[in-house]
Amino acid sequence: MKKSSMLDLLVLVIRRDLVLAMRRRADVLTTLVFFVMVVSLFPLGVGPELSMLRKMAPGVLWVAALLASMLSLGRLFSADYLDGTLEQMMLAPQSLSMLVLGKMAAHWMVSGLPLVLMAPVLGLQFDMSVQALGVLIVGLLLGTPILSMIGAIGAALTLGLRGGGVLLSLLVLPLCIPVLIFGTGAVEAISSGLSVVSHLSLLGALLVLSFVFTPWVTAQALRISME
Amino acid sequence: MAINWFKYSAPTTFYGLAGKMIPWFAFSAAILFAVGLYIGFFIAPMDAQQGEFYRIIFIHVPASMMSMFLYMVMAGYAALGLIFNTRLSAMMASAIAPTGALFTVVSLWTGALWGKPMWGTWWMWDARMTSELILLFLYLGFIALHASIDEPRRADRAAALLAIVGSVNVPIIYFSVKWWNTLHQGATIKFSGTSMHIAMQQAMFTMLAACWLYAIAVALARVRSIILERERNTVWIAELPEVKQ
Amino acid sequence: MISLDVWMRENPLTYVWFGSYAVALLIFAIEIAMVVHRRKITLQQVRMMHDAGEEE
Amino acid sequence: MLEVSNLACSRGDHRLFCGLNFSLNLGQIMQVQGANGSGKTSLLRTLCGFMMPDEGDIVWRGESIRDLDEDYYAEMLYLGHLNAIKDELSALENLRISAGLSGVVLEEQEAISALRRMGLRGREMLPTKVLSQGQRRRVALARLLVSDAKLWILDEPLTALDVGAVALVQELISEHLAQQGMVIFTTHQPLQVAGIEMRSLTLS
Repeated sequence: MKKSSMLDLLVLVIRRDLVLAMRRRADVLTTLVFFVMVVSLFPLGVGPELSMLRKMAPGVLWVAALLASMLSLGRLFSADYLDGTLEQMMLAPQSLSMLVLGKMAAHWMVSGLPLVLMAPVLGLQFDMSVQALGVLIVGLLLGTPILSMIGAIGAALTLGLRGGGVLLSLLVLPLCIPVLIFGTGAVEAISSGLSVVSHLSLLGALLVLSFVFTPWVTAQALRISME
Repeated sequence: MAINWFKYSAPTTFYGLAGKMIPWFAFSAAILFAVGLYIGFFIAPMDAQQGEFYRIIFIHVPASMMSMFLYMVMAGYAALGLIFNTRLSAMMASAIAPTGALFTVVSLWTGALWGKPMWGTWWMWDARMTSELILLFLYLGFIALHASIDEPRRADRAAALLAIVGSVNVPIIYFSVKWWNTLHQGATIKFSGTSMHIAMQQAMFTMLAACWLYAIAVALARVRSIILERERNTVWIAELPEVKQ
Repeated sequence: MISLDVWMRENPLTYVWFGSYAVALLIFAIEIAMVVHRRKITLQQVRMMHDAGEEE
Repeated sequence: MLEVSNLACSRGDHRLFCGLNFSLNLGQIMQVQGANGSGKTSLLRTLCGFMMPDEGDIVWRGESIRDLDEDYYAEMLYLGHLNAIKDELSALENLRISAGLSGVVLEEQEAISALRRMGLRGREMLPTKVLSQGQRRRVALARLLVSDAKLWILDEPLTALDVGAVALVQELISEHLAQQGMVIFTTHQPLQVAGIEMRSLTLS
C-alpha cells in the first residue's frame, strides 16, 4: 500500500470539501445571496445619492463580506464533528494543522472567492470607479482568506455549543477589525489619489501572519473542543 | 522556595490565603481612593485650558490603564493554565475578566463625559476610545465563551486560547485603529501637553494604585467563589468552617 | 441639550462628580455587591449539597 | 507494545476510573467490559489521545503517545460510535477518503474489492444516504480491510450489524490477530474469535 505525503493529504482534504460543497450547492448559494442582499439594502436605507454611496461602497462591501463569511463559518467543522470525521482527522498520521489548513483553503474557495467575484458587480451599483474596484478586488483577495483563517479559530472553539453561530460572530468579529480597516483604507486611499501600497502590503503581512499561526491555533482549539 | 510556590498555587492553600488577604487589599484600596480623590479635587490646581473638567482624568486614565493591564494579566494566567495545566491559573483568568470588562466600561463612560465639554460630542471615534471599545468586545467574547461551555475544563481551556489569540491581536488592533484615525484626521486632544502639575501626577498614581488594589481584592473574592464551586465535592471544602456553619 | 451645555459650563465640578465619579463608584459598588452575592449563593449551594449528601 | 500504567480519567466532576494498569502485546485481543457509564468509551478515547488522562501514562513501543503523536497515529485505527461517513458521498468515495486521512493512498480497485467483501456489491457508487444503518456501518468497517495499522481500537463495532456481518467482523479480527495485530474493543454483543485467548478488562 502506498503511503501518502503531507501534500497529498492537503489536496485530499481540499478536494473532499469542494466535492461536498458542490453536492450541497444550496449552502454556498445562501451565503452569496446573503452578501448581495445586505449590500443592496444599504442604498435603500441611506438614500440613493451617488456621491454618498460612492464614499460608503468599500465599507459596505467589506462589512457585508465579513458578515457573510461569519454565516458560513458555523459549518466549517460542525458537519465533520457530528458525523465523526473530525475524530478521524485528528488521528491522521500527519499534523492536524495541515488538515486544518486544507479545510480553511476549501472554505475560502467556497465562501470567500465567490464574494470576491461578485464584488465588482455590486461595486458598480455604488458607482465605484474602475480603479477603486480594482483595489477593492485586490484587497478582498488578500483579506477574505484571513477572515476564513481567523474565523476557523472561532469555529473550532464554539464547536458543538448551543447558539454557536452568534457566539462565533461575537468572538471573531473584533479580531477581524484590522482586516476591515486596511481593506477599506486601500480603496479610500486610491479614491483620494494616494498610494495603496502600504495598505495592501499590511494586508499581505496579516495574511502571512495568519497563514503561519492560525492553522496551529485552530488545531489546538479543535483538540480542546473534542475532549 | 520552589516548594512554597507550588503550595500556594494549589486551590486548597490559596483559598485560605486569599481569604486572609482580601480585607487588607480592600482596606488599602479604600484609603488610597480617598487620598487620591482628596489630592485630585482639593490640592491639584485647575487646568488652564480645560478648567475643572480635566479632573475626570483621575478616574478615566487609571481605568483605561487597568482595562488593558488586566487583559494582559488575564491572558498571562490563561496561558499559564493552558501550558502547565494548573487549575488555579484558569480560575484566576475567569475571575479577572468581569473586573476588566467593568474597568473598560468605566473608561468608556468617563471618556464620553470628558469628551462632551472638550469636543462637544459624547462620542468621538478617536484611536484610544475606539480601541477601548474593541477591548470591551474582546472581554465580552471571553466571558460569553466561558459561560456557554458547560464543562469547566473545556471552558477554561477554550477561553484561555481565545484570550491568548486576543492578546496577540490587541497590538495589531491598536495599531490599525491608530492608522485609521490619522487617515481620517481624527481629533486626538492631549492632556495639556507641556507639563503636568506634580499634584496631578500624584493624584493619578494614587488612583491607579487604588484601582490595582481594588481589582486584586475583587478578583480574589471572585476566585474564592469559583474554587468553592469547582471543588465542592472534595473533603477539604466539606471541612471548611463556613460550610459546616 | 443646549441647556445641558450651559449647566455643564456653570457647574463643572458637579458635572465631574456626578457624571464620572459617582457613576464609577456605583459600578464598583455593583461589582462588590455581585461578588458578595455570588459568595453567599455558592456557600448556600455547597452547604445544601453536603446536607443532601449526609442524609443519603 | 501498548502499556497503560496508573491511568485515571474523569468526566466533569465524576471520576470514571483510576489506577488502571494493563499491557497489550502483538497478537493479543482485549475486551473492555463494564456497565453503561463506567467509562469504556472514555478509556478508548483516552487511548486515542482525544482525552487527556488526569494521571498515568500510555506508552507505545516504549514512548509516551503524547510524544509520539503522529507516529502513534500511523499505527493505530479507531472506529467509534460515529461512522465518519458523509451522506452526500458514495460508499467508494467515503472509503477512499477515510483511507486517505489515515495516510494510505487507495486505488479504486482495492476499495471496490474491500467493499464487496463487506457485502456491499452493487452499492459502491450509491450515495450513502440511501443505505441502511447496517450498511453504513459496513462501509465504516471496510476501513479495517484497507488499513495496515497494528492496533485496532473498536468502540461497539457490532452495533446495527446482522448475523452475517458479525461473523465477518470476527473473521477480520482473527485475520488481524494472526498477522500479529492487536485489538482493543467494547461490545454488548458476544464476539468470539476462534483459537485465541480473549483478555478482558472490567471497569466498575
